[in-house]
Amino acid sequence: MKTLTAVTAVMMVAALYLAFVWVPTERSMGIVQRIFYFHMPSFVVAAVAIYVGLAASIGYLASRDLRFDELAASSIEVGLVFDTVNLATGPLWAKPVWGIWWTWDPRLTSAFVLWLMFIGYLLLRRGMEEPGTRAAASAVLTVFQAVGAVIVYMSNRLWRTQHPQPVIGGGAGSGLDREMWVALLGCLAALLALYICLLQLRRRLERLRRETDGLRRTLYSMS
Amino acid sequence: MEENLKWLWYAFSLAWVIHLLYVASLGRREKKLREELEALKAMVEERGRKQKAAGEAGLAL
Amino acid sequence: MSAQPLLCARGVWKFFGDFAALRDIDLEIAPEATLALLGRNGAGKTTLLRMLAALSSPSRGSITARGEPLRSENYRRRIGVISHDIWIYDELTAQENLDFFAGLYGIRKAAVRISQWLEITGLARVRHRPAREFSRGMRQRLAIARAFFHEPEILLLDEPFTALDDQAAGLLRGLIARPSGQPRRTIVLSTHQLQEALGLATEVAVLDRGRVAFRGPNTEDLRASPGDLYKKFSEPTP
Amino acid sequence: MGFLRATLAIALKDLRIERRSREVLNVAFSFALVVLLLFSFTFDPSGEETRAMSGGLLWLVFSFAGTLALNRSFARETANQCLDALVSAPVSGAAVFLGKALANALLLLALELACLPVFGIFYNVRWSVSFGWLLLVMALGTWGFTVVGTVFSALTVNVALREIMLPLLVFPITVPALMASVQLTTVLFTGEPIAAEMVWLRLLFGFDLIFTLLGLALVEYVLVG
Repeated sequence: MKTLTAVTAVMMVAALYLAFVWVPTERSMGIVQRIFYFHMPSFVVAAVAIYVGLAASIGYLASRDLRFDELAASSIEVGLVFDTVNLATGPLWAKPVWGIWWTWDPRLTSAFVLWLMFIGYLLLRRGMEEPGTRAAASAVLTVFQAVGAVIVYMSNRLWRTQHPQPVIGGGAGSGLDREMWVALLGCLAALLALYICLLQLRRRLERLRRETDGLRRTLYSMS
Repeated sequence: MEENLKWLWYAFSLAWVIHLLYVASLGRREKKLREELEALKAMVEERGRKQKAAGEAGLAL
Repeated sequence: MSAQPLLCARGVWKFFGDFAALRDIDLEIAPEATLALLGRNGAGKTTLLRMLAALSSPSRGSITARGEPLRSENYRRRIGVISHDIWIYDELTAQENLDFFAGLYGIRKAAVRISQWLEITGLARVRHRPAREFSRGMRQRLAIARAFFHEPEILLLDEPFTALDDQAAGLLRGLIARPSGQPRRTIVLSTHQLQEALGLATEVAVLDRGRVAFRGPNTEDLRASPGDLYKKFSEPTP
Repeated sequence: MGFLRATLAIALKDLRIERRSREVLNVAFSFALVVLLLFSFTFDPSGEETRAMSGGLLWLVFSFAGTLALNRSFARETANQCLDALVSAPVSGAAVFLGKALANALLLLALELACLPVFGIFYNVRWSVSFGWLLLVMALGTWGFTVVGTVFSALTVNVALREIMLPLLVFPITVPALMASVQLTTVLFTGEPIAAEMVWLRLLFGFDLIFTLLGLALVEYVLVG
């Protein structure tokens, strides 16, 4: 855990250097374009977090081993944090460049729907007491949501192609220079390391919660 | 240019604030759970000792 | 045991999170036996009965009925359950409740059987009234009819007598005892009343904190000095 | 064969209980009227743009009223722990789920059909022009919404604050089905050719198929502890 934290810290510093010093400023959007280097990777990490959550959920349903549930819940909660960063930094980029905070473009809409799904998942878990039923219910929910997220994105694209909107970040992924790619991938690697760090912390918390819950049940059974 | 730098600064600090808040909340929740765990451990132990004592008394009778 | 066991639990554990409600249960139940599960509150009786009723599955180990898993529809067709709750729809009439369950159990010529059981439970007169209007005793008798009308081979009764009024309790006792000559059912019932268990059961098992603390036939010796048995589950084992 | 029989038995049972108690239809219909009233304040109901928004309005009413019905679906089974009776009976969890989804969908369709004329009168929408297509869209849209809602109703049956939790979970994931239904309904109301919108019908159909299959495959995990 200590080495992991140290490695993450070094990677974060390197990523900061890449994104703020090393990579040349983009010409048309100016310096604010540098938001991109942690805005976009945050979303990628959130997506990774969901699919880790999905895999762990399927693992739970197949094995009924609560360690999978631990991983799924942790990954999805950490994913929510990254998705929040993505959603919060988006408008701060859109405002100076396009003059608006938000537009219902397919990517933004999908990211927002995804965020609501994360919230729903965590609230459902909060509302349930018994670890086994909670794990089963949230695993099934995850499968539904992971499939749903894909369909949401597809349908949003369909919707917006019919209702033209100002295009946000249309060329963001397309016309990247080599240096930009390096900076982007560097930042992504750093954020992935951060994800793993946070995931470990969150799993420790979940294990602690399980232990507490078990002890409480033991106590009740003794009375 | 100056104007734009402001937005970059906002976005960057917001990202960090969100992460730091999350880590803080993890720490807080963990502390609370550890306290609860210690309390529960103590209670279970005490309950166990009482029951044991009661059991021995029962046998003596 | 001479007969091939009907129900067979092997190394069964049930966890609620980290808490083990059942620990390494090995239990065989012979056909036509009446097994009384004894134990204090929280000993795991209800957890075990819910598993036998196919409502939950073991976390570890296995329970089978003549080699079949308990979630098989064939097994579920052969069980009748009376739990703490009556499992009756208040908005439906007595007749409709039984009709509905007859549909689920795939019973042919259900009408005759349903009429029989409404007679037995004394509900024939009110068969077309919704269960909501029934008194507590009537609802319990309807629950008994629901548990019995498909002629289950195995009966699972969770604290059956605690909530019943006298009439319903008498009815249930009669049904459990069954006149000689008819094939006997296999019965598993949980209770925390020792005398009641010894009066009905052919076999006794005591659960203590999720473990089987005692298991044996209900013999003269046991009935003569039930105090030993009582100690096994009323007093904590260190 | 046993599967279909059990599915039907459960659907009929739910509909019969609803016919007795009217706990869903009365409340949901009144609620739909209230929502229709509230919408009249948000824009000019007589304006030309009403047509362009009509599909969206209608489906908002449907889905708000629909969550009321879905909430009751499994909550109805908790009264005397009847859900245990269903799980313990020799029927698969998938049959329980399908039967309940069927009952919910029929209930919602009835509600929607009752809302249509009222909607037509209040907002001056000609809904009967291509009624056949409209019925198809309503059936597909309602099924998509219901099938997800029924699984989630089972998920949240023992959750504190179930009534609030259910819409929170159902709405984000059913966005595609609602979007497609809104698009198709608007087109039908404005009298444009539906041929250009076939892609939405395909999306709706795909949505229904995928989530019906997922529900059938996964509901057993939810029901058996």
